[in-house]
Amino acid sequence: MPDPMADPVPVPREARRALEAVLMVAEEPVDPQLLGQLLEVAPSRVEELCAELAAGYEAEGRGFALVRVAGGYRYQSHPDAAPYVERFVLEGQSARLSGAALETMAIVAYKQPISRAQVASIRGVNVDGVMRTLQQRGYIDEVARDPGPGQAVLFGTTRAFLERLGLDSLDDLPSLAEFVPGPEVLEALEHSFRVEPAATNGAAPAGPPDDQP
Amino acid sequence: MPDPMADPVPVPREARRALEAVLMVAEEPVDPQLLGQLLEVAPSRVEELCAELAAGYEAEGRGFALVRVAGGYRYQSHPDAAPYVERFVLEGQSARLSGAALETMAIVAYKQPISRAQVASIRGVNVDGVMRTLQQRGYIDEVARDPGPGQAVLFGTTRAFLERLGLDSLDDLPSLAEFVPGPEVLEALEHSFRVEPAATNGAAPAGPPDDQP
Amino acid sequence: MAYDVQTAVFEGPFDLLLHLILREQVELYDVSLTAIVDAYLGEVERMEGVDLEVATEFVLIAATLVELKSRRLLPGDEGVDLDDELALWEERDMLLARLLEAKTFSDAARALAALADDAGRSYPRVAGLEERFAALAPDLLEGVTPADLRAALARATTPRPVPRVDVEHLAPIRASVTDAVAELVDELPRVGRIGFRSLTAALVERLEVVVRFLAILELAKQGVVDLEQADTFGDIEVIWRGEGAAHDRPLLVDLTASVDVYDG
Repeated sequence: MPDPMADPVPVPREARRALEAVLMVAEEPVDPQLLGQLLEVAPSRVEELCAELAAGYEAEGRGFALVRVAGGYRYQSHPDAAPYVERFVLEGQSARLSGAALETMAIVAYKQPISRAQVASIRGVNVDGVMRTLQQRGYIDEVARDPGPGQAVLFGTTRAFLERLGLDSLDDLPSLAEFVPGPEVLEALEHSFRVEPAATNGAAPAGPPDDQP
Repeated sequence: MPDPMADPVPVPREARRALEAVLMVAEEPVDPQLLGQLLEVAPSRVEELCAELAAGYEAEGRGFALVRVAGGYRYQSHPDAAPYVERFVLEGQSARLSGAALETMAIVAYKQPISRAQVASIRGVNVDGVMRTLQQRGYIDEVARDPGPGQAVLFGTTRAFLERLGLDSLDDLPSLAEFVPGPEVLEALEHSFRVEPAATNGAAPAGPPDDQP
Repeated sequence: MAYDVQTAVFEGPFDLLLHLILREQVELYDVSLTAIVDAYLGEVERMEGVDLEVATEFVLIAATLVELKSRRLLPGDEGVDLDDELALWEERDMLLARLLEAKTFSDAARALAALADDAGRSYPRVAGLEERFAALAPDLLEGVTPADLRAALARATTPRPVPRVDVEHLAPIRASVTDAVAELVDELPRVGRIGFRSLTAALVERLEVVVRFLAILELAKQGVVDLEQADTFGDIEVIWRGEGAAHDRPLLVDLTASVDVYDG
């Protein structure tokens, strides 16, 4: 196969590397303005660099493309490879929400409208990825803006969510009042108050550490 | 700047395109088995193709890398571009782990499956809070129940743990044998814990056992 | 006594002991145990809130050290029970093994931290599917019921129980101080409830006080006495519960289980 371009990427190495790295990890299209700030070049230069990069990928027959969409640049799969991506979506994606994702879903359902940061603070972890997936799947959506200083985006559940769960309205969500703590909660509480010794041999004594996990 | 490789990607165009496209839309490392299924080639062939692709990116000085981690392949930003990416990813996604968290994680990693009580016994401190934090952050999870009388919950590390450490599998953990203290440490400890009783009253090693400093 | 333990944050008794022995090269038997206890209490005070597990673990280890030390101070071999002697060796070996294990994992943790630091310089691509493929994706809520959702919320919002210092249960410690135990079992049923200070007022030697203390801890572990301490450094109340008491209640699995490690 002849190489279509002897030197496919005339973009300066450092700038190209920075652009490729940032665009690779970005979750949304990145504004050229912001890219310019990161690279310390003018936005117009960013546009040039991105156009050259995109042309390079196309010439090399890559499976991904760098496109300008929604006011910014992002990587996406090349249209020619769509059949593979479709098969991947159908065959490769896990068809169930993980426990963590379900918890996030539940928090939004019961506490809406709620900001991403509020969900994160309840879960104690970053929830950006999960929230994005839930939004992509149409279960949650932006419903309002926090009137406070940050003007944070507030999320709520969608009609599709209600349909999937067979609910008529949010009022049909099971009431929390009748919730009884599970055994693990009671156990945890008990442990924190009672520390009596067990007469059994509990933990294995500390022999020489095992080599293998 | 001369191009390091005239034909940087000897991988067949179609297979390369499919791989690049699928990996670009994946949210998690993709199992070579699944990739093989999509491309209709053997998983071992997928490994070859990915290795060649990865070497190609590296040789071309790309800002992204194709790596094998947590049992699959994924794109990630190149470590050399870290300064740019860090400026872009405003909230430090990978907040540093505390010493307590790391030690607890190490014990779980090497001794899994292991109960909370066993971890506490090795660390000599209550680990409930740390274990819960690690579980919330997704690095450890409940993997089984002790068949013994207490039916204690047993914990193990997760895929996210492997990803956090950049490991492909638990086999890639450094061998625990490397960390077993050397003879000089053992000697120092033993020296401190001599048990021989003072045979006579001569040369008593210390005053009363509980004298004030 | 020049230990400076003000600089590092210690993660528990093993950490502190290792520090004292290895980094400070302290000859434990040549110094006062009080100094070690003080150093430790200083650490505990700097922690946010005292953790009962931490405190208990340290008392346990301190008791072993006291016993090791007292044994060395006893003249000659006469009167030393061979079983006790073996038990003591076992305890010493156990303590050594645990310290070695603690050190092994603290070094392993450092290696993991280095791996995490390296890996942390790269960020994964997580952008996911483009919109045009979203319709193909399987329904993630398949099989999820409203009740599942409520249970998930409960899991997510359950507060972590805050560890509480409960001095009443301080002390599940065993020490091979058989004679003192026998005396106490004879004495305590008659008085029912007595302060530790009164209980030891007649004793002359500090060592005797220490041994009595260990004996009381042993009784507490067996559940025949209860201990109460109203405030830090306050007098410890010893309450006789009776020898049958230990069997009247269900045994709870001890969190650390480490206590059992020291059983002879």
